Amino acid sequence: MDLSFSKEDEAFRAEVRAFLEAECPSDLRGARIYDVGREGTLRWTQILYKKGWVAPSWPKEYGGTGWSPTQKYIWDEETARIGTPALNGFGLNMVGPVIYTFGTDEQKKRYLPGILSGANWWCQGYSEPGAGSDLAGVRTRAVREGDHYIVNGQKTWTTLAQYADMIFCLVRTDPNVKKQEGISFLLIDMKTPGIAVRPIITLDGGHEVNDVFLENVKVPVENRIGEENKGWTYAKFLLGHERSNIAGVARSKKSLEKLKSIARSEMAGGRPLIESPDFKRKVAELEIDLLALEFTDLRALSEAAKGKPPGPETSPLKIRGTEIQQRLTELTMEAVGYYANPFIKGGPGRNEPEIGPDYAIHSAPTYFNTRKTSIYGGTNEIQRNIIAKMVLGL
Amino acid sequence: MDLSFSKEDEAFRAEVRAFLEAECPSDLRGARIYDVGREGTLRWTQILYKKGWVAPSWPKEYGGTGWSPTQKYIWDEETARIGTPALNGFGLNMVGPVIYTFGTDEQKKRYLPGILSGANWWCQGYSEPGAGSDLAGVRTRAVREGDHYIVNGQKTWTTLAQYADMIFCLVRTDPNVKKQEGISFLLIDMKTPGIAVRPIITLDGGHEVNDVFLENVKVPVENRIGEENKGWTYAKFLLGHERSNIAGVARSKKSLEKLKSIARSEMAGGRPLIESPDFKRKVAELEIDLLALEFTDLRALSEAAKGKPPGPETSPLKIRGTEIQQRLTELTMEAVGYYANPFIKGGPGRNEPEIGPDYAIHSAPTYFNTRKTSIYGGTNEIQRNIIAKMVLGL
Amino acid sequence: MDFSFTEEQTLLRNSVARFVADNYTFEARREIVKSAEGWRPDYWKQFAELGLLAAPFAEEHGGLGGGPIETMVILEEFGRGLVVEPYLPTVVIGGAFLRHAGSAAQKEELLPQIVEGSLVTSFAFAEPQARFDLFDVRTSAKKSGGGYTLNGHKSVAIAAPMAGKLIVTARTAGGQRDAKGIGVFLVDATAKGVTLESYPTVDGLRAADVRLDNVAVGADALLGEAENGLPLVERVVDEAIAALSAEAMGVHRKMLELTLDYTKTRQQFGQPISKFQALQHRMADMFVHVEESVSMAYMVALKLDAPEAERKAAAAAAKAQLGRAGRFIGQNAIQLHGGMGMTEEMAVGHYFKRATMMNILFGDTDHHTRRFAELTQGAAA
Amino acid sequence: MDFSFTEEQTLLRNSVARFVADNYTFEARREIVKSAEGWRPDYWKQFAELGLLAAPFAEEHGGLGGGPIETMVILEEFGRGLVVEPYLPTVVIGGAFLRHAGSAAQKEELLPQIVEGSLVTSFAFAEPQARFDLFDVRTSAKKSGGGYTLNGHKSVAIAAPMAGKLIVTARTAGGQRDAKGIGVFLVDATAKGVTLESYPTVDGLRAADVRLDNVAVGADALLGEAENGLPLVERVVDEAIAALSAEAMGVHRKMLELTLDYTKTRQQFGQPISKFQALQHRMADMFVHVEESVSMAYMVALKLDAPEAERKAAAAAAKAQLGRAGRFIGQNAIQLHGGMGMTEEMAVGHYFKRATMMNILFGDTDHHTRRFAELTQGAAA
Repeated sequence: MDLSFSKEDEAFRAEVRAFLEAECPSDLRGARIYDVGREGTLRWTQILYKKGWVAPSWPKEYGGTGWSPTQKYIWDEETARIGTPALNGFGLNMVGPVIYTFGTDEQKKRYLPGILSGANWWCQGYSEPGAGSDLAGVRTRAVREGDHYIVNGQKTWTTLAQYADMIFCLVRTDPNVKKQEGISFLLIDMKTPGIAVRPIITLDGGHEVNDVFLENVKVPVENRIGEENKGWTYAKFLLGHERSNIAGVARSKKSLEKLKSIARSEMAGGRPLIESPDFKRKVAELEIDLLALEFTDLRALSEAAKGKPPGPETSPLKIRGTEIQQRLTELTMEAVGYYANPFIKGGPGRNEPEIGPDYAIHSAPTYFNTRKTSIYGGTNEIQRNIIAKMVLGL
Repeated sequence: MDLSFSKEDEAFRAEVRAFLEAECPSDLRGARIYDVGREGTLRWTQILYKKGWVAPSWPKEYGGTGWSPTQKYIWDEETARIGTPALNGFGLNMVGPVIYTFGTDEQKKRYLPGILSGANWWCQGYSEPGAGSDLAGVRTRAVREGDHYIVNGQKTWTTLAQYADMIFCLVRTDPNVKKQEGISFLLIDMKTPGIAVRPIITLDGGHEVNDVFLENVKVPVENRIGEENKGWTYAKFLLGHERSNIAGVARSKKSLEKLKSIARSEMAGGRPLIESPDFKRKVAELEIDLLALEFTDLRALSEAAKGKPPGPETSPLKIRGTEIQQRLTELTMEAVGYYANPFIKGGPGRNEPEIGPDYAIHSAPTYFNTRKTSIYGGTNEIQRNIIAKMVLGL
Repeated sequence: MDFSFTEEQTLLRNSVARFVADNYTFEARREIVKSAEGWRPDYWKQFAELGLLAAPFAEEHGGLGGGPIETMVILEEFGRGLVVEPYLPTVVIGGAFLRHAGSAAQKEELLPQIVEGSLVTSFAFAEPQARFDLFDVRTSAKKSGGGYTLNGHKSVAIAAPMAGKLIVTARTAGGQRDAKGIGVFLVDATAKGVTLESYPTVDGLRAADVRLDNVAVGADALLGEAENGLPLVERVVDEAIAALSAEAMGVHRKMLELTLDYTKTRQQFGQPISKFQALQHRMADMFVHVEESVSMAYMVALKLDAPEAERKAAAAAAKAQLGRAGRFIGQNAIQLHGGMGMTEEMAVGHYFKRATMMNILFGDTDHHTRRFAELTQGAAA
Repeated sequence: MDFSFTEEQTLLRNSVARFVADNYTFEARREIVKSAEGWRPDYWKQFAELGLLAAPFAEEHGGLGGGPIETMVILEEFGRGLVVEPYLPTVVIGGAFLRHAGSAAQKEELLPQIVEGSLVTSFAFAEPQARFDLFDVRTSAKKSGGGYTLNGHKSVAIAAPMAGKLIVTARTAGGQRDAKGIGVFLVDATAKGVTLESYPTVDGLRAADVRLDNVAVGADALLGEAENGLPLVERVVDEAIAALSAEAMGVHRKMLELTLDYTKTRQQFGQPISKFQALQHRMADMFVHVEESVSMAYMVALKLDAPEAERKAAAAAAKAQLGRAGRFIGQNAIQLHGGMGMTEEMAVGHYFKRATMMNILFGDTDHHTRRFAELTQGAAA
């Protein structure tokens, strides 16, 4: 057992840090995807693309970095430290790996460059109304007509579909077999006639997710990944991939630092809030939880570095990771007291005169929004089912 | 809505308090049933019996007080305040009401006086090994032979069977019908040949519960309550009765006062423990919980006073009442620090020289023992099932 | 001892409930919240007609002579409907200041305006540095001429954008965190030197930060004692907490009901999700919390006229519990609604947001738990 | 970065595990705990033969040169078996005092005795008024002649009844709660003026309150600096906490395993209770806590040689977490065992009692959470 990083890894960290400090535009640091929008995301994607660092989890041959799990871990730490904006994960972390693993040469050539460069924004067509955690219950139909499929149905919870050029979809190509067996995996151009996007406003007032309606949408057969009716295999592969960095330790550490700094400027009982025994304790409890999560994550990383694929053991990372993220946003809201209450639209620094401190402005909406983390990606109840059945054998 | 007690009730409270202060022997106050034993319990029972106050929940005609629900509530408060020892509840609160409700005149004449005077100690033969919360799964067999039943089987978790003169038992008299339908309710003399009592030592090291083995035990048919195979009806009646005072508010208030007084004498950080912000908060949270429980209990009392029988709404009282009792014992153990660790047998004041303060001696065993409260009498999980099904209609 | 409602109280509840059912559907409320004004002055007039604005006042001022139980009944039903009109700032808080400390002239002038629905008041007490300490007041009131000159910045005054009068705490003597030296002033919202920075709140109300820049008020603007206003403020805030507890009871009950309804109809893996035991137990725990909220709402209403220390402890306990319960019930209500719970289209999220903000108003669970500890752990009992 | 064990460490684990499986069945342990001595000196000799008593010491003193990971491996397996022999007081704590602060003479004399199994030590540090503050020391050490005279009362010294040497903290200068002025002394358990009031503990160990009445010790009894012993004590206690965390990891894992086994066989309402989703989710949560205990045990072992502030924070975090996790896992393990969990005949209760008492030893969750806060919330990061 050994906690230290190798000399090579430390050199790598120094290189990454220097690059990020030099190249990450200051207006993008620490900003939410809401605030930077598609334009800001693209700007940062381009910088990384030019450096060749846009796809840390991809193999070198497809334009990835070929980094080791430890290097990826260092990358996560350093990007969180500087607060780089999020990338289009649906392309880079989801459909990209599906395409280079299961796609044809033609598909690789056609789609991977746009994912890497940021030229094409992807969104995900998995969830359907009423399906919830039952992802295999796909009802969107795709009927083969010559060299096309005709797709009809509805997808929902589609994140940032309003920016998207492409959507990858699970569709039902055979309704007469077991539900997992009649699914196919299609790549669909969002400009195809028959596609309509309707915003879903979430309880924080934000527009992040959408309904996507598909009405007689014509999709070329060559846009199918792999075999017809085998889509569930690719979907499961992708879900496994989605779990990487599920704990979000580095981002939570950054949020914790921000919380402490807020608690140093807020006052309580005539003293800085951080000195109030209750708040002090709650922050300490959370930091201890985060330390435990970090080492659980490092243990998983150590297994991954030995080549062990991620399994149901990642469920505790999802549960505790999201609980900690939720608690962080809750304590941040608590810290600002009455200034959690005003509902100010837009980014920080945009209102005149100012209502409360800048850090207070999104504290309540962010808390509300973060409730989603224990729901999306398999609810925490589903994670407990997975632990009970797959890990504990109950 | 009105919180105040009537003048009559206040006069009643004064009378009760004066009586208890004058008559409750000082060596019995605040003592556990372990410490006072059968002798001490009997001494206190006799005092109440002579006063006519031994059975607050019984109707007057059978030797009860005929008190209103409010008077009973005041009685609970005042006895908790002074710390009177527990009585033999299996006689007074359980089998007594079954006998005067369903028994023959002969049975009433024969058993009620001994219950009231304390001459006969009763225990309960409900639980069986492996049955847990499934009380209707009775396997102890009673086979009719002439004017007797021959009883064979085993009962378990039988509280204080080592003191008992009598046991009331659920026995199976018809194995060929639905499990609730073939049960009878028998009163059995513990001196009958074939009965053996084996102590169960609990994890606190105490002897409170027992296994009771019945081997060819001959029980006169006249000892059966009500009809053959209708025993489940009487058992359910009794379970409803058991729920009264299930919240234990008055006793918990007393324990809370004791906890505060301990926290005033224990030191932490060079100051009394009660001034430590963490402990202060935990005590306050508990006291707030107890206040909420008290008013939930009072609301139920107000309904009872209008004649509404207790129903599944008592389940929250059981859940929160036991959680609070457990938390009280836990905080008491926490308060004493290292002196929770020594395992000193016997009552307070009996060891020479003294190890730690008197109040510390049983703090850990009491915490361990109190874990039972969320298990016995229908686990808190069963209570949640009851709420889900009977109250929420899920 | 008795926990039943009188026939009059039941009639009152029915009339409020009917108003809410008829006028405060989820869609209707969304329209109100989105509107430019953020409230329905015509509804306010209907409250006046129903006698709701008169409930707690003496008959001589046009009131109906009701007490804490009547307020509780009204606020619980308002909670169930997430009513946004400024009943708490005006009738409960403004009314209480006038009832407890108003001069005969102030009462005669202002109470009838409240009763008839022509006056809305807003309580501007919070300050950026004060967090939840009512006595931490930097805003100054300097004697000048026969009256006072006010200067300062008040945070997040609920209903200020629609108020005719602001009720402002200001320091007349002593240092920023002294208990003594606080005065309470009635200030015209349109007075010279008063600036409102108005905004909606995350739970659908309207509020403003109030800046006072050499605002001149007369001696008759003072409510109660010039240098000893804190006990008055504490009393009024405890009454506001009781009313808020009643509203919370309504909100909490509604969140449980919405969750029961949703889980009974929502199908997953071939059955309603209400059939999953883990979710059943969660809802059972929500029910236990709801029962406690009801108990605490009753408790604090019944203890408002108890001796000061008991009243304060009751309010602190109720506020601490409603914060905890609102968090547990609300977070689980969202969780059990799943993705749907995250959308603005479902009612549950709006109740959750209100429950969350109610925890902050007048001090959160931590603040009141600490306050309760100080009130109950002092000397040996 | 790597979390795997070396081959030697795995062999060590296997040998300890085999010893526990062969000699520490539930019944065998019950006999040991009930016996007059409360431990098995012959097992102690076997520990010596297996090299366990030599693990952390330098080769020149007969040791095997192991580090925190070897201690962790041994203690985890001891935790799984609820081993009661005084490994923690003797090898971990006594050994650490000698390793870090022993003079050449002290090491040469005493370390071989520990290694060969002829010396048990007990750390007598707690005092009735001190709660968990290591620096709160009333016991006095006055210079007299060439040595010191000790007076005072030490609470609940684990293993004192079987110890040859007591390691006693005493005040050489300053006031009762001063950080400076604490000395650490080696005292013969049979020295004149030493009185032990011995008793079993609720978790099956033996301990004593120690009274020191004009106990004379030589100058060579001092371990480390006479008036600056606190940093030494803190370091040793952090190492003890790391060892205790490893034991807790074993105890927590075992409680989960026992609960899984029990619920899979226990039938209720016609099926194993492990099939009830509410209980499955409870066990899933227990598993999450167990994983955290494992992570924290690794974490603190790996940070024992880190800079002082980081080491202290690591120990505080681990101790706080193991207390919380032990409580959650233990209470639920009992609950899920139902009535059977309440009996002395089931193993789970004994693990629960040990987990509960481990929370108290060297300071409970509250104490260490506060300590962690002080170490991590000081200045801007």
